[in-house]
Amino acid sequence: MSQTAPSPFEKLEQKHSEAEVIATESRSTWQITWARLRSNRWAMTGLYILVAITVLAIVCPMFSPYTSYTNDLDNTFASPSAKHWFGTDNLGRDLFTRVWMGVRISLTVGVAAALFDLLIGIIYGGIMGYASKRVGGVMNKIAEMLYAIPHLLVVILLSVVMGSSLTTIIIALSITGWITMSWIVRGQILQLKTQEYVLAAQSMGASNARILFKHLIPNTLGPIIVTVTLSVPSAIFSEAFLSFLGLGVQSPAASLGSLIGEALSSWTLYPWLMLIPAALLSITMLAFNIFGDGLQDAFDPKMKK
Amino acid sequence: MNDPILSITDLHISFHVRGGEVQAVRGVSLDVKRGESVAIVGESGSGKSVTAQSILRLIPTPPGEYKQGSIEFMGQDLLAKSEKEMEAIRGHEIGMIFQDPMTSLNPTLTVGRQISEVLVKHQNMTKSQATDRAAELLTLVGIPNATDRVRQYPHQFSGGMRQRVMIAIALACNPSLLIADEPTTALDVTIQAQIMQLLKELQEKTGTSIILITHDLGIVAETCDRVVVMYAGKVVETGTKEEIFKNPQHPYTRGLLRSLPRLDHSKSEPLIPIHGTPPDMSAPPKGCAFCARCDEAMRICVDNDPVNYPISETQAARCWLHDPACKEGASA
Amino acid sequence: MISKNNDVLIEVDHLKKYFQVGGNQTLKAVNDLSFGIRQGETLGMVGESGCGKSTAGRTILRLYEPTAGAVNFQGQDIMKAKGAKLKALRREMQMVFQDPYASLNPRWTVENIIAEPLDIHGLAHGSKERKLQVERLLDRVGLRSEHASRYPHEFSGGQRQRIGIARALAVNPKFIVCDEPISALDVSIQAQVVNLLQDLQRDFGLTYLFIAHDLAMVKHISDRVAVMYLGKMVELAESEELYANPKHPYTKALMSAIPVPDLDVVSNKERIVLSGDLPSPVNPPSGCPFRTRCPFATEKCAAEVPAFREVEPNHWAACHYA
Amino acid sequence: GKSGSGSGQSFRMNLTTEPPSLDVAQAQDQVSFTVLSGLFEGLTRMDKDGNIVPGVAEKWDVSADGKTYTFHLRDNAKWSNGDKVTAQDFENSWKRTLDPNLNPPAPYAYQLYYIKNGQNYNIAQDNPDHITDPGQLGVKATDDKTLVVQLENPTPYFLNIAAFFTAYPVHKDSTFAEAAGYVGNGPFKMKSWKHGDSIELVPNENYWDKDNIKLTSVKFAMVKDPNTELSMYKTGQLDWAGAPTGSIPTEQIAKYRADNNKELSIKGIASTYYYNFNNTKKPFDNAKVREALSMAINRQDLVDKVTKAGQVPAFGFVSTGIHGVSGEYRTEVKDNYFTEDVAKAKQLLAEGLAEEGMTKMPAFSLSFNEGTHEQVAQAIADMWKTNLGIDVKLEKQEWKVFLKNRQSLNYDVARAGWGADYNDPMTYIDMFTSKGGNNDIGFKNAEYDALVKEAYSTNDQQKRVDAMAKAEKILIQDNMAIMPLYYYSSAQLIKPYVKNYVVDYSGNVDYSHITIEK
Amino acid sequence: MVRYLGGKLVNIVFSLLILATATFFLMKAVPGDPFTQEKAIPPEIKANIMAHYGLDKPLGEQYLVYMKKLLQFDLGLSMKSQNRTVTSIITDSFGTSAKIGIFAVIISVIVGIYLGMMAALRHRKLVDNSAMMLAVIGISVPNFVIGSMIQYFLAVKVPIFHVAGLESPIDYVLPTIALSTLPIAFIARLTRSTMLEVLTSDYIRTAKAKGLTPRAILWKHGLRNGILPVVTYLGPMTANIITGSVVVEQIFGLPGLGAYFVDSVMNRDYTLIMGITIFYAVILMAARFVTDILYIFVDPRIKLSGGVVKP
Ligand SMILES: Nc1ncnc2c1ncn2[C@@H]1O[C@H](COP(=O)(O)OP(=O)(O)OP(=O)(O)O)[C@@H](O)[C@H]1O
Ligand SMILES: Nc1ncnc2c1ncn2[C@@H]1O[C@H](COP(=O)(O)OP(=O)(O)OP(=O)(O)O)[C@@H](O)[C@H]1O
Ligand SMILES: [Mg+2]
Ligand SMILES: [Mg+2]
Repeated sequence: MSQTAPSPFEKLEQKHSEAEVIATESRSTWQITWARLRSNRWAMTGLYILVAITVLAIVCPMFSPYTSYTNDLDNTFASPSAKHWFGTDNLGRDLFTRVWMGVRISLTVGVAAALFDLLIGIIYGGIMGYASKRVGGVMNKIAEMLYAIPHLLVVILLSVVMGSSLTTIIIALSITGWITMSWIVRGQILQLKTQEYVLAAQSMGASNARILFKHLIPNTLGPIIVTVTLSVPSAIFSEAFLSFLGLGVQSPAASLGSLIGEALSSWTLYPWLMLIPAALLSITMLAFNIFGDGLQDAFDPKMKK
Repeated sequence: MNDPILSITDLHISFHVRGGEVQAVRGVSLDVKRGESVAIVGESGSGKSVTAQSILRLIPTPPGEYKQGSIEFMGQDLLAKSEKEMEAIRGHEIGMIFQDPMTSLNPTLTVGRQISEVLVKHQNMTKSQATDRAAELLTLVGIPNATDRVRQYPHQFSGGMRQRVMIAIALACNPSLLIADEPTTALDVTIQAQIMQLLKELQEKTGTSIILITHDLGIVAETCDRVVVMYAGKVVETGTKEEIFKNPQHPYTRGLLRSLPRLDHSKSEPLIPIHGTPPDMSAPPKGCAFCARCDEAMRICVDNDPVNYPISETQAARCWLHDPACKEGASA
Repeated sequence: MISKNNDVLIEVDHLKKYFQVGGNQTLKAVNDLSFGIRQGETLGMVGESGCGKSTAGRTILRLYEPTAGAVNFQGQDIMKAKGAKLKALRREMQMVFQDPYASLNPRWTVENIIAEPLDIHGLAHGSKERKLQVERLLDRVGLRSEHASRYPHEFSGGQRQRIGIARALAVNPKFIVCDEPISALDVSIQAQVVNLLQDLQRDFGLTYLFIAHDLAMVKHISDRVAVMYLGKMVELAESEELYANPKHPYTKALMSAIPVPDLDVVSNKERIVLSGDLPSPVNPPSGCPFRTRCPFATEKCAAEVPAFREVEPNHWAACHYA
Repeated sequence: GKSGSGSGQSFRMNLTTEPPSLDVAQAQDQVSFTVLSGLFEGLTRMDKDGNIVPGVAEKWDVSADGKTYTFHLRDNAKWSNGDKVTAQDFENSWKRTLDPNLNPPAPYAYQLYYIKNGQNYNIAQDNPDHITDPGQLGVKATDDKTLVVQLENPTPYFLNIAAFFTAYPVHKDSTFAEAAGYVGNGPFKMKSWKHGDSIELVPNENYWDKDNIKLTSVKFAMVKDPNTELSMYKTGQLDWAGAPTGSIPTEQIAKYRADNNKELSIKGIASTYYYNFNNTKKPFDNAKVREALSMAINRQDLVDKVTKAGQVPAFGFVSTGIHGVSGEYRTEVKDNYFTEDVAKAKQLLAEGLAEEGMTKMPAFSLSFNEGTHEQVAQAIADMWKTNLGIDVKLEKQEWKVFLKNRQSLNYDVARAGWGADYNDPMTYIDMFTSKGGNNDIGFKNAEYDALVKEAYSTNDQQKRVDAMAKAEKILIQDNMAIMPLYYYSSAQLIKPYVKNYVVDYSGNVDYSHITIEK
Repeated sequence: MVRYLGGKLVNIVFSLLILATATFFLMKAVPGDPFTQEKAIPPEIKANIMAHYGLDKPLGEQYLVYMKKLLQFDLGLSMKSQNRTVTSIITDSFGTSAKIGIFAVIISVIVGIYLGMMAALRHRKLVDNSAMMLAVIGISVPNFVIGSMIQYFLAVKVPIFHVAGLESPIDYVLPTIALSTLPIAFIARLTRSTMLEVLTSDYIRTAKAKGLTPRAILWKHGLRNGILPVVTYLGPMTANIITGSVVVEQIFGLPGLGAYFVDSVMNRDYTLIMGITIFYAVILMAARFVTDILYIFVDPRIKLSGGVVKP
């Protein structure tokens, strides 16, 4: 031990302020969620697939030499080839173009229906959850009854009133979809409204609207986003089901569901007609599902492990 | 009080989480002798529960990992045992009570069933024998009408009673060691007193060794023989109760005792808090973990982790202040 | 009924709060409370879990609508205030919560959290002033101004509790209800918060209703202490007096049950261990609520509700035999 | 393993759906008819060449004015419960069907309006000529074995009508909703009726001609999905798939045709597929526009490449398979009312639009219901687009919505089809009279109405056919009031061991004399 | 208990009345009527028929007449299958749907829970990943595709099963598979995620500290707690499955309620639409009711009076 060096046992000048520096960089809960999501290989695969599918759906029909509706009656049921990558259908239309248009339509239906659900669901569910027990209960009863009304009747009624179009289908799907969403929002709000930060806001004299829209709803966004992600595929599915019943989108436009539905009767002869859209539909579903699962994990750190 | 029934040596346990590795326990050594009750106290997050649970190998792996060290229980290394062998020890030779009696009992099974299954498992009892015995155990822990109570579910019990049920489960097979991880933290003062009294009585009856983890130095003062003080995954001081309360040797122990309000102090005397917050265990400091909060910190504390310095036969502290060189320097 | 001192800041008069629970049962969480809190004092409130302490605190601040009773705050009945008047009153009274995790909105930055009362009451003009005020408050509770842009989850429990206190201070209240502000904190951290609260009281002349489990801490911080049992107040006295000379058998039992971290005290402590648990507030016992666990209970206790009376000057108790 | 596959003389076909009603008064569709035809026999029958042969009636006399028919019932005609079939049973059945207070009223009652006073008895509301006494109806059982029928007009095809299911007798004690208690007089009787699932018929041991019935069982499945039906046929769960009551997916038929598979049978039937123009709406009120649209279609391509089941391009309205004077109407009166000609179509369109004061075809829509119609519509839209450069909005509508719109003239162009009710051109021609109940194109033409009236009033077949041919010419050649596309064909897959079946002019199958020759 | 049941019943009846009302007017708002058909019935006859069914009366009156009959439990005659009562159509077709449906429910519950449990136990291991992959695929492929495929491969290509019909027990196999893929997948995922949560709970740690084997912990302590969300899902799921799936019934040619409902709507068979809607609602509510009761067996904390006793 050298004499000149300061003694290792020299007392340190401790500056005690409670205000320690926080070493880590500041990250909002959103950033943390994103980081968690990014570290989830499965979820990211799902996300990449979704992005890829969306991009392809936008780009492919734009650059395809064919339109999705021009008939070529002399060239029906062509097998996949260099000219027609996915072959042609019963009217000689290029399946590649039609399939990607189908993806576009299915995605539009799914996303639009889910967003529509979201909008009504948040407002109705938010009020249902935050209102008094009695008002909330009545609203809930109303929702329950609406839920029990046969979907098919509503769809037919709508398609009559509005003509069978994409909008009709979207609205038809949302008309019952929002109920589920509002229940989820309600559940969240019921849980959150007993949180102390809500009480804190009350004690400061915050208005109900402020509490609902600034405190509660932003904190329900996690589960809501997850639900939306998972309700997109279910809307796509419902549309496919309507197509199966002949109530789907208007030809010559076709969704993945209606493409499959049309091809069902001849898929043993021309398997690509069904298998390609079915595969794309399934991949899309799969991607939404695993991405949604990943999101759920990311939002709910309790489940991460 | 002779040879240790349990002896933990240089235990290291880490958790692998997304952000990296949390070094929850970083070299814990402690002994528990037969019939002795040892208290583990320390800051929240200092690794008390992890140490306790590691004895029964209850740490889920992954994310947990037993990095090094040994846990010897009655001469056998528990860390070397297979899961099957551990099952024979859990609940049989070592019983455990957890902090929250509200969540530690299965809400869907009757209380009797939850007690009797441990008897069926370890004592080769039939179901009906075990149920009878469960009722006896309930009576033993002070629950009246035990024969009716065994058929009830945990939610029909109050918090204090549930903790009694937990004690009954832990003691059902007359274990040689009872680990109680904050058994009364979730309870009210009056109920806490009941439970602590019960534990004390039962220990006197059965001679079980006890490891009691607690935040409450009051409880330590009333019930334990020896105290282990943990900070940031390490044992910073051990000693008999008297030594720790009367003659604490680690600045953390001293700070802890000082920060407590006392009934015999008047309002005008301000409390003396320990400033700052404990270190982040995923990046523990290189030197003494308490250094940043320590009023007596020295240059050496920043980069060098102190070793354990024996103070007496029974007391030791992990602090540079007890380094002979330091004492020399101070006197010089 | 409490001495009509001029310096009484807040006066609680026959306050009741009942909850409607499963089916048509009534849970009498707060059952007829009357007491006053003097300007600048700290009134401690202790009692077993579920005895109605938080409910009392919240009802006084009218976070719950009371079932009956009045609360006078500087001559105004809080329970009758409406609209702008109520909002104005809210500026005078604030609350600090038990759970430092749940009481801060996890999606907001500290700045927004602390500035929320400023926003609600329109106290900060412009974002610059708002930021300045937040920094001042942060500084006051011992945090750094850089922390304003951070999120609650980045702080330790004690720090979070200080953020909660800063938020409560933002509107310059006169009265703060502290609902177990330290229960969730580590022993070594508790003192930080308690000292801060005491400093603030001294600097701003605050009045506290301090709810806690920890009797030693309550004694340390309070001028007077109220003991609650099953929705009712059973004893109220100067804290020294209460600890030295408890009148109600429940208070006595409570005192004796506190584990004391002092070996000298431990050895010569005589303990009253109560049997049984707190009865359900849905079906409280007849007469004296404590009689089912009271070692001294008589027939009278079952028949008559003991009045909360001044058994000695400034020492109130609700026991027939006090 | 497989069970229940055809053993012995068992014949299995698909009905697609549950028969809506097996009450002769209520039935009005092909599925019900197919089942009923096994369970009942009318006064007359149709043989495999479409000729009228005796049924329950052994013989009959027709008065000179063609308005009185006297049927003589055979002795040995019996109900399935052993009772004798009497002339009263026919009288009762017809009166029952025409009874306006029947529960519920018979929707197909108008099939008996040929009978004197039939309509006036059946229609009570707003009918000054309403009669309430069924005794005034032109049907009378003079004794057990003689039925005298008086008609409103001379109706040369009345013997056809007498074979039709609305004219079947009913047994007074019969129930109609379940197999138990169901009494018929046909070659078979009902063994079981599992609603929505299957119906099984077994020979009626009381049938007068039972010796010529070889089948021991007829089993009807009720499978809706064409793919499933085809799979069932392929795996031997059905002996007959496709028309008249089943269906086979278009592409699969095409495939069988391409493979020249002998099990596939394709036969033209008396049904026409056409498009309605809304004759009341601009610019479809202009004949040139209508002609242009019609001429721009390549019908051969449509049937070859889109519908693919042996349909025949149609240039007229009356379909093939309908009797004319002595032979088939369509061979006697050619359907050369127009030709396909894109250049001419373009010219006509321009002229027509100019007459309408338009410079280009306004936006319009083509409505249809779901099914293969969608493909036809897409093909036609594409042809219009390519050949005339006009865009049409396709509008698929739910079936009843579609019908409602079509019947209330709420469309521009709409898909339509018509199958013969009886074997005479009149079943088509009287549709588009100004007051015709099924005139859903808004076509009103006095000359046309007069010609129909003329055909109604005479018993001279030559005169009738001439009048109807003239009317058809007005409808198609002069006005193109509708746009004929093709004459339907019926496509069915029949196992090679199924012999002696009859598919009649309208596509109905007579399975009563089938033999299984494995 | 009686009070609870009484209250529940009043609630159900009230809900049904509202539902019936809504459906009635909705149904009438859809264009077309039961007697709209390609070959139009002459208007006079049609008027006669409409009058016979009371369809010529003002809507309000029709509604009152219908409700009056409904309150006497008279669902009337089908307007399409004229000779059959709505009740008999529903009982017949529900019989078929329920037969397959119950199988499918049982299979879904057993297989779904088993898969989910195994996945949770072997979290992040091969079993987990493959089970979850299967489940996601089950959710991602439409059932009409699955139905058509298994029909083609298992009944046409390799004729092991019948294409359609329900004659022998073996005929139940294909429809059951088609019906249960989605619920299996759903239940498996649900079970897995709740089990993962349950497995980290304190009482599981207690069980482990008692020395129980992982198997005993999983099945005795885990399952009952992990199953609550599944039970919640089970109510509506069962109601849905046993009332028939249009798709599966159509593909496998089964005369089930699902197909009838679609047909009834397409046919505007008013009485049948109402009948099936109400029947479906009753089944749904009954399923919910049974779920409520099941809760009590699964979780003793739940009382009939509703709500969980606060632990
Ligand atoms: N399963 C786990 N996964 C990740 N980290 C864990 C896990 N269990 C414990 N830890 C970490 O290990 C460290 C020690 O935890 P432990 O529970 O032993 O603390 P403790 O001393 O018991 O604290 P307390 O007094 O709050 O109970 C903590 O930093 C904690 O975050
Ligand atoms: N919103 C509510 N609805 C119904 N009951 C309630 C509600 N809030 C509190 N209670 C009940 O009122 C009683 C008093 O509760 P309170 O929270 O005031 O007790 P406390 O003394 O603060 O307890 P702790 O010490 O556990 O915080 C308890 O029985 C509680 O269950
Ligand atoms: Mg712990
Ligand atoms: Mg509280």
